[in-house]
Amino acid sequence: MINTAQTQALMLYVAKQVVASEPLLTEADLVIGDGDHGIGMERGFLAVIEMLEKEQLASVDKVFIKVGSTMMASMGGASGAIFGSFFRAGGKALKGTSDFDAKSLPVLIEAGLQSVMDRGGASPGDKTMIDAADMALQMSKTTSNESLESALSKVAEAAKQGVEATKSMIATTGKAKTLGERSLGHPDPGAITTAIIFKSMADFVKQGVAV
Amino acid sequence: MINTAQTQALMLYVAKQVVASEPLLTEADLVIGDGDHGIGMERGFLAVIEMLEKEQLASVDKVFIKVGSTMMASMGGASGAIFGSFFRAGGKALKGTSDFDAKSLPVLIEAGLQSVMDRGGASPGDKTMIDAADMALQMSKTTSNESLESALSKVAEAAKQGVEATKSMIATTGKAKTLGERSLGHPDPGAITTAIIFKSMADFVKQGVAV
Amino acid sequence: MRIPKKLINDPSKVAKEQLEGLIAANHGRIQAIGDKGAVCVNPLPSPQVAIVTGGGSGHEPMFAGYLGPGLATAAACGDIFAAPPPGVILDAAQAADQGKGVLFVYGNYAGDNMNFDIAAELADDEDIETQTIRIWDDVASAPLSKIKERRGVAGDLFVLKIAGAAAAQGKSLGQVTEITAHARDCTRSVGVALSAGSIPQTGKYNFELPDDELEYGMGLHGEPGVSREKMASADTVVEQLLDRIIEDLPFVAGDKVCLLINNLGSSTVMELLIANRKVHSYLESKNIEVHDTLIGSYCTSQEMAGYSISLLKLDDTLTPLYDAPCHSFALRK
Amino acid sequence: MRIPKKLINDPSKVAKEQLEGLIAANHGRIQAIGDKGAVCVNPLPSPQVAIVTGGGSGHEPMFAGYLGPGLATAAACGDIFAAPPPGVILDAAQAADQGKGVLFVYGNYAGDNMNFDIAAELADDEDIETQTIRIWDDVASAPLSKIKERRGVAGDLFVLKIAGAAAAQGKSLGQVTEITAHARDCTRSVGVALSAGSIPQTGKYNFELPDDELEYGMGLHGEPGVSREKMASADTVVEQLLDRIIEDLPFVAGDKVCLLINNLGSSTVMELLIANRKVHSYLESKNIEVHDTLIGSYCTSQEMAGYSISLLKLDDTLTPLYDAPCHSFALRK
Ligand SMILES: Nc1ncnc2c1ncn2[C@@H]1O[C@H](COP(=O)(O)OP(=O)(O)O)[C@@H](O)[C@H]1O
Ligand SMILES: Nc1ncnc2c1ncn2[C@@H]1O[C@H](COP(=O)(O)OP(=O)(O)O)[C@@H](O)[C@H]1O
Ligand SMILES: [Mg+2]
Ligand SMILES: [Mg+2]
Ligand SMILES: [Mg+2]
Ligand SMILES: [Mg+2]
Repeated sequence: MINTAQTQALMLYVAKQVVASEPLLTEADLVIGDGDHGIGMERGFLAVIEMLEKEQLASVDKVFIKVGSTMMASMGGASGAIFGSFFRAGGKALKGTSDFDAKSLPVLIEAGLQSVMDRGGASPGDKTMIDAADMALQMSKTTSNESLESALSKVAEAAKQGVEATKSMIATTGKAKTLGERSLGHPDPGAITTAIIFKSMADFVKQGVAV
Repeated sequence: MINTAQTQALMLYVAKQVVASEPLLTEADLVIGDGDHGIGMERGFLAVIEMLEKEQLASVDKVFIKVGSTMMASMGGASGAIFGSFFRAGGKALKGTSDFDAKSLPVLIEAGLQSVMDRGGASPGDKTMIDAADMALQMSKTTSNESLESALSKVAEAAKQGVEATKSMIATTGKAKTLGERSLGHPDPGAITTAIIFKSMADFVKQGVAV
Repeated sequence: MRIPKKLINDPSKVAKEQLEGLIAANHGRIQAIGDKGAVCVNPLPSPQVAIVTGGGSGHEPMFAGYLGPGLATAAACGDIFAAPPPGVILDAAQAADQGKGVLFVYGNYAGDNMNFDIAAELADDEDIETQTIRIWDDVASAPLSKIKERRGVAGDLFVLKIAGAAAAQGKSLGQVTEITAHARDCTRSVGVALSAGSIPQTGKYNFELPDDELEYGMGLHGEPGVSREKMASADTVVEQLLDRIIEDLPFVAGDKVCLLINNLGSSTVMELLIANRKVHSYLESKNIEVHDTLIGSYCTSQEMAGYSISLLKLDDTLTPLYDAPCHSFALRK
Repeated sequence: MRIPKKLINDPSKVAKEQLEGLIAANHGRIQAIGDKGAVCVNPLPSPQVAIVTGGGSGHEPMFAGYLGPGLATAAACGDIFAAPPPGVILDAAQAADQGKGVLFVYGNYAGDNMNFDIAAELADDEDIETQTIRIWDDVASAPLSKIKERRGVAGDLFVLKIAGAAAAQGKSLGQVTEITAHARDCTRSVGVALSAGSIPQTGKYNFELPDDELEYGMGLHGEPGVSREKMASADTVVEQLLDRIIEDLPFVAGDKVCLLINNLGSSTVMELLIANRKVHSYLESKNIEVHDTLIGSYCTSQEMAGYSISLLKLDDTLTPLYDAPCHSFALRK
């Protein structure tokens, strides 16, 4: 369990990790998209870093909402709308929360995911970030009684499996759509980002920066 | 000494040799010009071949005049005007000639060269075809009492030396002009063509196709 | 391996700087709204429905190059190949709205759709009425049965031209929307690429094509097309492209069309003209009349080599709208 | 090593086929005169001095793209990078002449000069009066003291625009010649290249530039420029180009100019716009007013990457002529 300030620190750490992953995400989007996913995530999370370093947010939900709206305002692209919606909607579902724990996880992810599906019309199996987020969601539901550290490490692992799963999917949405069968074998860039987000959360908590 | 029909055959042979030299002339113009000299000469002499294979010209002067006007009408570029003028004016100076011999040579070249200099305003030393033609002219004056075969082989050699001489000149006209000192070391494309023309004449006569 | 070579300043600022350059080129006829990529004509025309377009940058002169009388009213420009964020779209809509409503006209991409939809919700909060027309002219990007999954490419220009002309005539939002949808439904495009474009920030080509191959149906962001084939003659390639377009609508004998041969980036004007020669003879052989011909860089994909061909089928509604005058940086009639 | 990649048919027919494509794009407003490269507006305008231009092909849309009311009357198009033969120029002059005389306006190259001069002699035989204005706007190609040795590049467009407008006003051949000479004397250009163009028939690049170098002052046919330097930022490059132009005329505080940023071939529109941003701020800092801005592929060198900047200094004579309407494939006002 972490408090609001720690949650804010957690998201700052996540943001920095995603920014550091820009080259890897760019590579992935060059293969099956238009090559800008890494740059978009970098742009969005740089704005998030600036925001988080300046403001002091009042509650856990506000942290996630503000992360989401900052991304939505700064990123553009499919991922700006997708990840922005994810964090905004996920945050709203945690309304009034001042402690972030394993129980918060499925609430955050479920609401975020629903919002992504409502916004973009895609479902699990369409080779998007949804596939990573959905695996993370399923896992988070079974780990909601564990410690945050344990839950996050399992959720991160599940998200990573979601990335793996996208390799054997044929894209039906986004810029990879027209690849058809040629998208087979390649992971979805947005799914990779999703896995990095959960992995960074897990690492942050595990490194005991705050537990 | 060759007659009109043989002169026509000679120019047909010359035309084919220049056409075959296109790659070499292109290379030379790529180095210090805009790369089109070979193509232009090919275009011009292909038109000459077509003309010479169709028509039967009445006198030696008409052969050269018609070669010149065909080149002038079909080639364009600096070399269309230059080589067109050269043969037209050279031919006109041989008015009424029905035998082409070593005496005709300086007459042809001198009038041709004068016309080129009048038209383009360049002089010997400016790194153009003039340098090859001028060396050829000087030699032709000293060989005008020899056999056509002997005269042409010396004139061809002189033209080749003219090409060599252009290597140590700095271009002051045409597309190579702006190269300045960078044109040093490279031969002038039009001079190469001029040398090929005289070399082909010499070969034609030597091979005894007609002497 | 060759690396992209461009004259730019900070790679992360190219979208912003090109927009500043475009604004300067308009000599006061368009102005920035905020500093995030929204731009609007200046002054606004006499009250009419606002045509708001936009999308990722990197396709210059699309989209902001088409602002002006008889064309679009405002544009929202994202980063290179990235749809603009909702706030930027809202900026554009608010600047352009004259109380007659706003028509969003843009290419059909997941990113654009989502961001414009969010913007429409934000606009609704501000009591701005909006309608949306997504353009899906690229026949290579999905079968006809899934036309709503197709991408928007250079045909955007035809649709914007009609939308802008209809709005300038003072028609209502409903009418402009209907006419614009009709123009969209009468537009088909397809492209061929010889080599890739690159995003300045990545400094990498978006794909690699062997020296002796080309790709039919390549998307505007380097999305793969329908087939890679050996290089062929211009006439052969044009024929293949037109075959695809013609059968799709279909365009038939007696039709009258507007033609756009669009440079995807670094093809020579010579190649575009050689293509045009074949397009005209092909269409003539099908008894299809070409009413107007546009050739040039109208909707690019950075330095991608290749071109797309777009046809707009005219009818009594569309012809006078197409012929109506317009004035913008990249299109004047 | 990379090899040039183009969509063409027979490499030896590109000049002919591009011209056919251009004629088709003009929808009857220009017509071929013979089949060797001459082309003339159709119908001729009310009797006026004929403006006849031309030069080598491969620079599309220069020259034949600028035929129409208020611009050139006819053009003679040679093979790629080769001046047209005299007979073709004569064809163009004969088609365009309305008994008011013909003004030849073209770029100052040995090949063009000689072929146009021969054509002038042939025209004289046909009792067609001609005058000649050679354009030498490229400041990089010779020092100011030898201005008549400079090459003509994209600034040709400004000179043609003024010539065409003066002719359309019904001025005499003498007057049109004088005004055109004045426009030429008020025009300066310079370019920068990042990579080479190629002639289809050779299938080779005209020069090679290392990945990290650019060349200032590169000519329209790949003639070498004044210096090869390391790649630099767009702003630095634009500043260097403008420094050269400005000091040459010179352009000074209080001047009013027209600006052309011309794509030499395969630069992105984005790069041209980024250059424009800097050009405007530079000129503003010198207190030079930009009256109009043209940006795009106006005078190309096949797929050469890079651009040239041209300035035309306006005065009371030139401003109304520049602002006069014109209609052609590649320039409309
Ligand atoms: N409809 C959608 N639903 C969920 N995620 C999507 C959708 N469309 C795209 N994405 C995600 O967005 C990622 C691409 O993001 P980005 O490169 O920023 O977008 P763009 O396609 O606009 O370039 C994809 O890898 C995918 O995970
Ligand atoms: N003023 C001139 N006088 C004589 N020869 C010239 C002149 N200008 C150019 N040339 C010749 O023309 C040759 C170039 O021909 P070509 O490549 O066809 O012309 P262009 O420069 O028009 O491309 C040069 O190598 C030179 O020999
Ligand atoms: Mg992407
Ligand atoms: Mg040459
Ligand atoms: Mg994108
Ligand atoms: Mg040439």
